[in-house]
Amino acid sequence: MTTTAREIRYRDAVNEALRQEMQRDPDVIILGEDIAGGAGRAQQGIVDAWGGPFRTTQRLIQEFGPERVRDTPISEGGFIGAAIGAAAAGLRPVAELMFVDFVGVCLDQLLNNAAKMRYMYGGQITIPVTIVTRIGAGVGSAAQHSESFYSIFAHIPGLKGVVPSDPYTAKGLLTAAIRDDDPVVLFEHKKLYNRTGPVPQEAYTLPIGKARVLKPGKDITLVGISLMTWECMAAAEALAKEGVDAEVIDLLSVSPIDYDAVLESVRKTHRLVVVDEDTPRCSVASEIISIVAEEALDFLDAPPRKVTAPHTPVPYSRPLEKLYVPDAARIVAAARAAVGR
Amino acid sequence: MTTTAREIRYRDAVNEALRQEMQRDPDVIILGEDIAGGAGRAQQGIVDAWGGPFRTTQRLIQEFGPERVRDTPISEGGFIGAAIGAAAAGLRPVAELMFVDFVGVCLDQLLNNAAKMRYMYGGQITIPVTIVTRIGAGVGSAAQHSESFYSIFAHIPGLKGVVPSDPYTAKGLLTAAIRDDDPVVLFEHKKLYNRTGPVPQEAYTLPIGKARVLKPGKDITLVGISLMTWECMAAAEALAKEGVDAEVIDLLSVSPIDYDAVLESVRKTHRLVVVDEDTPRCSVASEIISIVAEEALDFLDAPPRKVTAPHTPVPYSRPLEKLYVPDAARIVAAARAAVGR
Amino acid sequence: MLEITQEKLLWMYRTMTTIRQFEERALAEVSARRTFGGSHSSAGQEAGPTGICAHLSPQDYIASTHRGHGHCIAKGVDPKLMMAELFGRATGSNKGKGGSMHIADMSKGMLGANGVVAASVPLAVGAALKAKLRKEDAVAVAFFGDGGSNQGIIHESMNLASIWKLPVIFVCENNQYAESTPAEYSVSVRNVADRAAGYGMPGVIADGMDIFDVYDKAGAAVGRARSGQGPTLLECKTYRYYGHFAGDNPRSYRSEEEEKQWHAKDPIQQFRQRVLAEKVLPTGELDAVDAEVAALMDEAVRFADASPLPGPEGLYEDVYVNYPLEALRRGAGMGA
Amino acid sequence: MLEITQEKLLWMYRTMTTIRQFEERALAEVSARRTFGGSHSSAGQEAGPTGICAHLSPQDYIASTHRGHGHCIAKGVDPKLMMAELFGRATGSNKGKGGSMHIADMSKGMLGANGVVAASVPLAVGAALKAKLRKEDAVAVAFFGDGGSNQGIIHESMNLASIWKLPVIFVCENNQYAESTPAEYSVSVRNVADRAAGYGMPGVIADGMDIFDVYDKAGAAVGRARSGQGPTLLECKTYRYYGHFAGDNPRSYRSEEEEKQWHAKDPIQQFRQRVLAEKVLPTGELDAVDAEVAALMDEAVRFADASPLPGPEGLYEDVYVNYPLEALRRGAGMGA
Ligand SMILES: Cc1ncc(C[n+]2csc(CCOP(=O)(O)OP(=O)(O)O)c2C)c(N)n1
Ligand SMILES: Cc1ncc(C[n+]2csc(CCOP(=O)(O)OP(=O)(O)O)c2C)c(N)n1
Ligand SMILES: [Mg+2]
Ligand SMILES: [Mg+2]
Repeated sequence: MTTTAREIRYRDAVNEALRQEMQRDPDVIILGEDIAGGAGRAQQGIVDAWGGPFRTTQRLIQEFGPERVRDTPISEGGFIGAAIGAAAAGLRPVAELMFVDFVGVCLDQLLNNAAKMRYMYGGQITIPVTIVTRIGAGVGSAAQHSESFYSIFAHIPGLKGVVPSDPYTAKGLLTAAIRDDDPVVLFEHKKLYNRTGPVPQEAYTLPIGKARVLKPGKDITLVGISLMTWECMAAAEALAKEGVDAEVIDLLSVSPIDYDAVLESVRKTHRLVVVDEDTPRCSVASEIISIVAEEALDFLDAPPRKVTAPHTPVPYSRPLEKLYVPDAARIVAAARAAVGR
Repeated sequence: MTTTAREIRYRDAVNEALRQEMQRDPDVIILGEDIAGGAGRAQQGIVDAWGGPFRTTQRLIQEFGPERVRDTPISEGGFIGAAIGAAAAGLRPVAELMFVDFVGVCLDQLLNNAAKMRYMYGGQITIPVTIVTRIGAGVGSAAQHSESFYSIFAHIPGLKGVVPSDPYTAKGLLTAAIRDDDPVVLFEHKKLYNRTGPVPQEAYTLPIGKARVLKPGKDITLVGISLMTWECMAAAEALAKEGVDAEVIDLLSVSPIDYDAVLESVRKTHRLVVVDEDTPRCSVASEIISIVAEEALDFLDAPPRKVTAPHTPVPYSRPLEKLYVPDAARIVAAARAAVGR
Repeated sequence: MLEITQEKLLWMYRTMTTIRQFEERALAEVSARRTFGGSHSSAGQEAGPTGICAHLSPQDYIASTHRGHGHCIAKGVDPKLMMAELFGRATGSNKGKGGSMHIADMSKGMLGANGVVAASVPLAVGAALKAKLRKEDAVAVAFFGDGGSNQGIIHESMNLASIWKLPVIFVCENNQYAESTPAEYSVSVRNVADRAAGYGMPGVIADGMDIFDVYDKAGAAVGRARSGQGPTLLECKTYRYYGHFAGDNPRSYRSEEEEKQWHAKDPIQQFRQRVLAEKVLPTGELDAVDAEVAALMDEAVRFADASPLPGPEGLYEDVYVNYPLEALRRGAGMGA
Repeated sequence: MLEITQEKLLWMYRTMTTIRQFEERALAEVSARRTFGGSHSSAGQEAGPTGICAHLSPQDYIASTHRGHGHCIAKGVDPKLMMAELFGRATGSNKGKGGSMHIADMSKGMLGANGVVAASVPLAVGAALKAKLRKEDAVAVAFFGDGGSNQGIIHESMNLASIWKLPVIFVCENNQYAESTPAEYSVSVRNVADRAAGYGMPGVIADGMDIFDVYDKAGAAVGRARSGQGPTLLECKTYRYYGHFAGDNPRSYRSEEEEKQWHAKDPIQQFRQRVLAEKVLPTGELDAVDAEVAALMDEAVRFADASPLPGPEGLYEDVYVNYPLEALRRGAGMGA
């Protein structure tokens, strides 16, 4: 990191990436519900009433105006489709899907237009659109506001997906997403917004499709996605006390997945636990384990394991929700089983 | 099978299941675009103009009338949502999504209503809706009419999914789906409609969540899904000539997946190839391999392998489309690698 | 003069008061952190659900929104079970599995609150379809907001209900805002009701702060539906008194003056003034209802507080009617 | 008297004739199995796309449907490249990767045909948004059918274009059917154009068999859009002469008599009669165009036939701008 790094919050890192990219490139615009708020009331002195439901877009409308920071009606199919069309025509839009749970009202635009247009049209087009959305349970929002449904995006050829886990990766990956000529979906985790960390002042990008090793270790590989990375770190700490030296990989991208980083680690540690807050079937966790089984079977000294949500919707009541979300204890248990304790 | 079995086509088996269930239960209704066709023109003598885009619903309107066999506008979110609401209120509707590629216009109703209502409501409701849809490439329909996107349904807790591979399983699984009190999605493969096979005259069900062993073998397990089952059979035949005795499993359900059937086979053969026409990331193939790696690692004498579509949209031009769809040659190659030839 | 029975008038007053008190209590409990998630208050909007549900019986259906407490109460859901649900208790209407945004009670024809904007609307269409096929007398009411009116599913649902002449009443509760976004910005036409013409159905505007206006217009719409004449779009112009959710400060996007203007039309106060002026109900009786409802709220909170939280097995229950339990846990590292 | 230049009139005639001949040739080639997938013919509907695109230049945008050949040709896409695309050739407009339902040509402002009903409509809204933000003069036309008018995305798109005053022309080509389903059954109102009022935009009906009527009304709509007055909904009443797709027999859902009535209004014949009656173009010139277009079609088929099929590497090209090639093949058992 550079000398200009300061400690800021994840939500501020998102905001800063948006602001800097809008400064840099007049073709960057943002569309979404209440991203400024109080739309159309500038004459009444109302500008930026909300700054986004999680305040990630605050102050942007003051700097860039309502043409580029555009509150939308509740019409995700329409405005995400429009963002895709604008991208096809040359803009570089960022569109916000408030929660990933709502993907079903706009999936067609992502699946059949954003993801396929370049291919179907024989390469004569790029779709440099960024979709920003939110994932994560644990805040009592129940079944329709708590999903971590990135597997579907990872499944779809033509889309990319990134899952930043701290302020530094949030800014770097969002900047990369905006500058990328392909459609990229960025998943912000609700429980990370107040997490702080050092972030360089100036704009920078992190490579989409690259994981990072957060903690080296030699006994077992723990792969974390988004918030789960920190559960892996907590588990690694607990395991250290038991004499187990875990390596923690922060996946950072769900498409492309950095299989090579995982494989390299597993070839060293010979054990693997993948931690994914999404439900287990056809998940990113399943995907990673399947590739490791295909490409590094002989290196595995113990069965690889998933630690994920169960195959159920997200329950409301707190004690059930706590059982639902993977935590360090479950990771430790899986790791112990893998190392044979 | 019974003495009343006749050779009929897959499309006729679907039709027969629908007809018999509608006869049996007045609460069974069907909704979809052009499922009868020429709607509202009975006075002009026009009834059942299409009988469904693939003729699977032919003659039903004559027997059950337009109230129960309901042509719909092109409003999949609306009429599938209505089918879910009708199911919540006590009917047992079958709704047709013409091609699975269109799931993005109605996914919200499936994901947030059908799949979650029972759970969110604490069990006070059942949603006995059946969604019938179509999958499969290979007919020159290009990127938006050729997907085999069942992984998304398998991913979603609260949904079930079945993938019949011949007339017998089509009738039995559709009948089971209609009688099931949970939402079930049935995937018909376009290239199977004219396949014939013996089908009992009377109604019967096949258990949802159970695979079948189509051909026993001892050297390697080939798991097929829908049409791919027959590519597996062709591959098994070719392999037999090379002295490799393959066991072929026809998965039949993608949710629940019959892991136990696969595991039992792998514990015997020690080798596994899963063949899935869907794209590879977070696929049913990945899911199966991940569970085998978790639960039967020690039985694997060779890396398990996926044979799937590549991570690309479906191309139009025939030679490319041919490369896209998994075929016996690719399965044989994967199997050879697994058995070390 | 009001042509409504005393009994119904009392029911109206009790219902509106129960909604108001429930909403205020729920907000207080959110602040006190006794509930888990947030809560969307419908205080100020009581006349709509009450005036509409006054025409319904338990075999009629309603489908509701994220702001569903008022709909639930008006349709007869027990506030005790609702409070226990907010508290995440096993005794809640949904066994604690749903929370504020998903309260449902099938025994009351309450098809559920819904956290996805406008997503419950086609469910009402489906319930109406069932009523029509079974030749039942039932109708279905679909509630949605001004913000929800811009979702595509509304268009599809209205078109379906119209061509099939289904007994649906589409109720747009236009409370002027979707979160912080004013309807005057997001809706391309003056009144949501103006869109009804595009579906060949009547579009009616009611003063959503005046239960008698709502009651009359809803009566006509329900009558149309019951007699096989098809759907109606009824827009209730109303206002939510509090923020979008418990933590929202609405003054960031609307003025004190505007709030005052709407408060001056308070549906409960208007009701009191009218029935007192027309001398159809005495003050004493109204005050007694207030006290009765307050006691009920205390009881609801006590009940909720005393109720057990769901046990861990609840996590896996009611995902499906039948599906192997093992499959819900398998390959998820759920532990023992 | 017609106030259109001879040059434009000739362009109109050539364009309509090219569409007609292209469609008939495409159907023939499908039957001859030289193309791969099916093909949706727009024969009979030529006046709509032609009369509208007569007002557009390459920097304007159009977004099209599964029945897109006419839109493509009217917007200037080269029929040779289109034919090669139908034949799945590497020289096709889309390198053979898209086929009939996905023909696109960004150099002509043709945002693509689209196989999902109504799915391209918001793309036009987005292109118009870009034009507005960049203060370009461009407009965007969104084509959809009577069937498509019932999709939710249409509602959302119209509302967005209206509140943002975007330069969009929504064109509903009402050819009376969606596959076998009559519009009179599926659309809850007499004219799709009647829905425009619900979005605060003009709703205009044009005789889609009369290019001059379309041309006038489209001119007004394009003028409105270019001058910043926002969107218009233009409904063209028209008819498709053939089945929904190549294999469909339309007589199963419509009568011979109905077909005859529409054929009597054939847009190309009407055009000929009018320009001949008004003596603005001589027969000879029109006949010359017919011959010229026929030759062009022969050439297109020859070109397509002689063109190479895409090589296997095409499978992996243009999925992304940048993504490791290895990742497209990995874990898919794609072989060497
Ligand atoms: C599809 C979808 N998009 C966005 C949201 C987030 N959200 C919840 S409530 C709301 C505003 C709804 O406004 P309105 O329909 O007017 O209802 P009100 O809150 O005013 O009762 C929004 C945007 C959501 N729940 N669902
Ligand atoms: C979302 C979706 N649903 C269904 C289909 C299948 N389909 C293709 S064309 C068509 C009819 C379209 O009718 P209309 O919009 O009137 O256009 P037309 O074919 O008459 O030109 C249907 C149902 C589809 N492609 N997309
Ligand atoms: Mg509102
Ligand atoms: Mg049509």
